[in-house]
Amino acid sequence: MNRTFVKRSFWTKKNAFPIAAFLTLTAVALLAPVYIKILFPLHVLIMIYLYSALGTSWNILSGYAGQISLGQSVFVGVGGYTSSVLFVSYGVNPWLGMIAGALLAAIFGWLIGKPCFRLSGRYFAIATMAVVQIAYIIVTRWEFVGGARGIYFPLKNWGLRFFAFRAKAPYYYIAFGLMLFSFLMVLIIEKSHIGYYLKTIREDEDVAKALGIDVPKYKAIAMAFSTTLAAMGGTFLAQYLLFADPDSLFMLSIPIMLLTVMGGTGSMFGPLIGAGVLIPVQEYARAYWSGSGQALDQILYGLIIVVIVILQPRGLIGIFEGARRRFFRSEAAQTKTPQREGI
Amino acid sequence: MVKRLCGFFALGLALAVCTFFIYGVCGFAYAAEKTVKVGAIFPLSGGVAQTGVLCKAAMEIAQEIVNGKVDDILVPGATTEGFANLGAKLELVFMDSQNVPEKAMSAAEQLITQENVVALLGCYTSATTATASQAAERLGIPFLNESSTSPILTNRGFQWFFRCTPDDDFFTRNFFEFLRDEEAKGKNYGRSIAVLYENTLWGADVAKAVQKYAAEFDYKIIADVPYTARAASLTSEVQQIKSANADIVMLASYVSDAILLQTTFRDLDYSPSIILAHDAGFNDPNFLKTVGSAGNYVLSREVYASTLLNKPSVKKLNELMVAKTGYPLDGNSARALMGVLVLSDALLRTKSTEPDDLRQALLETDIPAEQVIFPWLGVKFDPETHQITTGRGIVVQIQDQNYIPVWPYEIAGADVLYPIPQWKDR
Amino acid sequence: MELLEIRGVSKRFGGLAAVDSVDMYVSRGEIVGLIGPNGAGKTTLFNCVAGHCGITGGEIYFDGRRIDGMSPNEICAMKLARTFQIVKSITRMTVLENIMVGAFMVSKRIPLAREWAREVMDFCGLSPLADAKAGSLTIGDKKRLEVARALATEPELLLLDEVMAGLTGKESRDAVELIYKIRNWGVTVLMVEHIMEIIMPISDRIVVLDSGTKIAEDTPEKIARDKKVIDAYLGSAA
Amino acid sequence: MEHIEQVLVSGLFAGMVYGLISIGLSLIWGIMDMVNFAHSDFMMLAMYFTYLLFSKLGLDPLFSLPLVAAGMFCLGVLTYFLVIRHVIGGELVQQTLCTFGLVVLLQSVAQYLWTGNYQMINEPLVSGNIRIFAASLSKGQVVAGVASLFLAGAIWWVIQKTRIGWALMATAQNRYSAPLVGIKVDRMFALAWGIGLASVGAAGVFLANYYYIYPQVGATFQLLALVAVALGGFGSIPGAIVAGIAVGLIEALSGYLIEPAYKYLVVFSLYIVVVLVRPHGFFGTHS
Repeated sequence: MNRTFVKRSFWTKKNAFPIAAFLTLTAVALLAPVYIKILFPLHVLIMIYLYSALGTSWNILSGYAGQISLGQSVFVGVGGYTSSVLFVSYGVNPWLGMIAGALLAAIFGWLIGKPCFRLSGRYFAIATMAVVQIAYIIVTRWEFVGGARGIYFPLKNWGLRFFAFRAKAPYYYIAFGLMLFSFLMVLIIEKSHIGYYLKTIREDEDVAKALGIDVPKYKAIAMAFSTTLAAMGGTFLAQYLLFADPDSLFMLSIPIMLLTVMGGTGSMFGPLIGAGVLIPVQEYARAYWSGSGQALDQILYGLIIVVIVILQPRGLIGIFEGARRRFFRSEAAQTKTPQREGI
Repeated sequence: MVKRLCGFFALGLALAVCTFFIYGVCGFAYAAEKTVKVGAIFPLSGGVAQTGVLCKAAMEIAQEIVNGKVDDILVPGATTEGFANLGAKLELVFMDSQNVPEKAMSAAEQLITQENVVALLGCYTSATTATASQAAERLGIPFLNESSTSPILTNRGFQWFFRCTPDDDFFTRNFFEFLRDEEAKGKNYGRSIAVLYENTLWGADVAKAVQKYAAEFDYKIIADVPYTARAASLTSEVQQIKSANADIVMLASYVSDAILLQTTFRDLDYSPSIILAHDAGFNDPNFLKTVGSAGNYVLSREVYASTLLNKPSVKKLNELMVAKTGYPLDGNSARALMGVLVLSDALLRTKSTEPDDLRQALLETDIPAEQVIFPWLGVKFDPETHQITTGRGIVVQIQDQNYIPVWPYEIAGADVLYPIPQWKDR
Repeated sequence: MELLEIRGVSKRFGGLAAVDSVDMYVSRGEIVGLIGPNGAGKTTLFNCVAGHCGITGGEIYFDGRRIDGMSPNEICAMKLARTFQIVKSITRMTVLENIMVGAFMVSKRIPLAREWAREVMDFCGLSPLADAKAGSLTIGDKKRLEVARALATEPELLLLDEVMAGLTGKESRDAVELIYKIRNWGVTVLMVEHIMEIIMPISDRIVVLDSGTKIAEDTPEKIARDKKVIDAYLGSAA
Repeated sequence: MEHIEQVLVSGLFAGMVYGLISIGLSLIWGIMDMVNFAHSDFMMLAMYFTYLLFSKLGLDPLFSLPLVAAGMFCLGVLTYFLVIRHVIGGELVQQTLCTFGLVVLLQSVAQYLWTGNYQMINEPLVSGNIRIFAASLSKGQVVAGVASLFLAGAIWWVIQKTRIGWALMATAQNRYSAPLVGIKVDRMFALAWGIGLASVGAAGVFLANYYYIYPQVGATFQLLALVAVALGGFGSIPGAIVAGIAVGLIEALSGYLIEPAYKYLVVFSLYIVVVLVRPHGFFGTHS
């Protein structure tokens, strides 16, 4: 069987519009810090980018590979703490600390994954919940990493070398970069056989095995991608707050999952859309309503989650998927279910 | 494939950017008459919400006093209406930290950049104070902390951070001074100590301070028991303290565990001869209201005690608080109220609301003792660490559901009831 | 040495012997039919061969190498593919993508895998449905997709588990034709089937199982007249 | 060595209450194959109802038990029809998201209605403590423990011995073929939620006797109940009780013998070890 194939060109007219949209919006996003002088909207955007990256890390493991984890925060914590301890106690450049944190988190991911992947569905979810609680208790009692007091970053050295800045703009660009990196990771997965294999594993492990997929290996690959990304997010959060304590790094599993599932699991931009809606709602509602101390903003937040999961089980991306079909009507026309001419 | 990819990215990003524009635009509030805005960040939801809400009420009372003309309360800012030197009134802007460090920081940033506050007050829990004060330090705005007692907050070398409450180190030393004075009066409470503390930031600091001063005053720590905050049951912890049977039991918990501890003592029929509790949970009005008579005989360190009511202004403030919230003033809300007054005193003396001028005014603070609602020697800040130097803790004992000061002796309302009777004959 | 040799294989679930020391072989290029009444252990034997469940006795050799104990994906890598009795298509993927998952055994690069999948798809006559979601197919097309997906892994031996069940007359005729094409392509077939008028003409040899034991193995003509087989199906006259 | 006795006895009784809390969770999980992460927050609501009945109407918790249980039953049915019905068909991810949404909603509504205050029923009928062997225990805890066993038995009897129980079990076995024998599956799910919340409501009433009440009290019991159910095997009521007691004992013992801060560490690590060895818990059926 000779295999010939034609490399489809990328720069065709059909792709012109989306590429233009992508470039303009990236430009707008990159110019935003120059024009927006008020810090709070910048903070909200930074949180959107950060939680998109963290959501993508959860999405790779739970959205694509179908292993629902409620303990993603362990890897965020490991990443954040590794870089913080290395930076504060040993003066290691946080960027190296971030890489070390990612490696350590990947190892942890492998250690936790190996036994736990034998568990299915609910049992895996609850096991991961127990794992993050165990990690939280250990870190709170471990003096070397500052225990319950957390780690205080000395506010003397600023600049890229120390990953600490007075102004918000550098954080903004790093967060944006982190989000793009997370999308790059998803692209690598979707553009390679790994994506297909993970989706098969999510649908039915028996079928995956029958088609020659080494299921534990590919689950471990998904875990590696997921933990690396989560750890980098943890390092960014620690450097952004210039403070690392168990509560701020080990209690993020549920928020990360919520906004990703709201956005739409198993799709590249689910986390971004989920974060784009949920984070502003949370931040602004808290800023303007919470003063009364009656948790009005929390009620709104809870209601939104329940309502959206009922109306849009596939996540908000379902709405855009619908819109995309209607919008690109021409494309939709071609793929109406064909009449099968006999063989 | 490419079309789907870029299309979605465009939509997702557009959605994110435009949602925050909409919120951002409608977020600007307009202040009608000219006011000096001061930000206040407190945990108004989550585990310690109730304490935050009471502090907020106390600070609103202080705001009314500063803005209005009140002559029967002898406190800074009472006799003037607002700030004559700045031609404006005080406006407190509250924000909820949800007791989450990251949210406290973003609240501080929003108050500074969007509400343009001239100074910040807050946060009650040490962890949230840490991140909020970092934001203030980065943006160069004075931050006056009124009740977080973790020592680390004032040795970070911050320029803009001030604290007008003694820290755990100071309070713990007070306890040991109290024990030494009691011993001098012939009452010997024994030399062995058991410490049971919540393993949060604050609890860990208290335990460290106890170890330091136990060595200095030569007491022996025979049990050091940290426990997980908000535990489902504390029986095994109390059992461990019971089996250590130390002469003195020291506790450090926020209010939910303080309540559970006291009821567990009663359930396990264990009453040590003396309990020294570290502030926070045991002074919270909720504690006595919930635990009732079981709370008797507990000794706690405090800055405020209702029997200071003989001071006229404290009596009046307490009435205002009861009228507003149904709760009397307690250590936390009183310090929040005092924080507003100290800041107002500085605002009255500052040349302008520029951060440097306000900081200079704060450094020069020297409020005389009689204008302070606590038994302190006044309010002065250490030029280096900006920690209050003239503060003094007092020790109170709960005697038939009432906080009675027992030390220092000059303001003591009664003698220490010792030893604590068994549960059956209470 | 035969392509597939099953020597004295048995499989017990607790006390029940689903498969009881069965001996059979499949040689290269053959179509072997495996028949027997319901509960005879046909699918269990299939699962044992494909590695989905361990065996409690005996050995299985494939192309001379012992495979009982290997995991399903290793067995698939050794060119032994299978389809499932209850159709298990990956619903959220399109037909082409389903086949591509199998095609990745040939090459991990997407363009190559896509082309090979397209070839197999044309071979199985599923091309018109290329971009339809697998979930939206008819039962006949889903079964055909299972076969195509298994074929995409370029197997030497293909295990077909009741591919004809539930098909209309026309669909089963198409399926029979497809099996001939597969055999002519050089793939050996071991299939389980219930419909006699389909399996008899198509198979070179027939093996009959009844409650876990092999009761006959011969050419279709002899099997049709074998008394033990008729008794097994219709129940003994006595 | 009466310290150990004290720890064991209080651990045992605490475990019984954990058992009662996890029965409802195990029921919903078993019958509807769905994990209700908001389970312990419904218990918080029941505790507030008990407190309100006590403080407003002076109704002692023991008497308000039937009232609160009935109220929670209706709430369960209502929650099913309003919210859960739409999510039951969805994947585990949708169900998890929905129940966590309920967690946020319940806690914030409680905070809105009754503020963040710590409430407690002081001087209920069942107060003071009694001595069992060498251990002294609050009466409230003893009553809670004993009643939990009794209620567990009652629910088990309903499930095993009554027609409705069989219908519930049938739906649990296979919700698609259950209608073929005339079972209205929707009604069964509503019933499962009703019984589930009624049982956790009962646990709330007993707990309110001796435990303080505030909006976040549910969080402390959430993972303990989940671990108990997963240990006991989903859908099995005896499993939930036995696992609940095991969790209570492990918590008390490890708190006393090792270090209190590590007691939950021991509970969760043991859970993971057990679940890896027996993926479906003590009594779980292999699905």
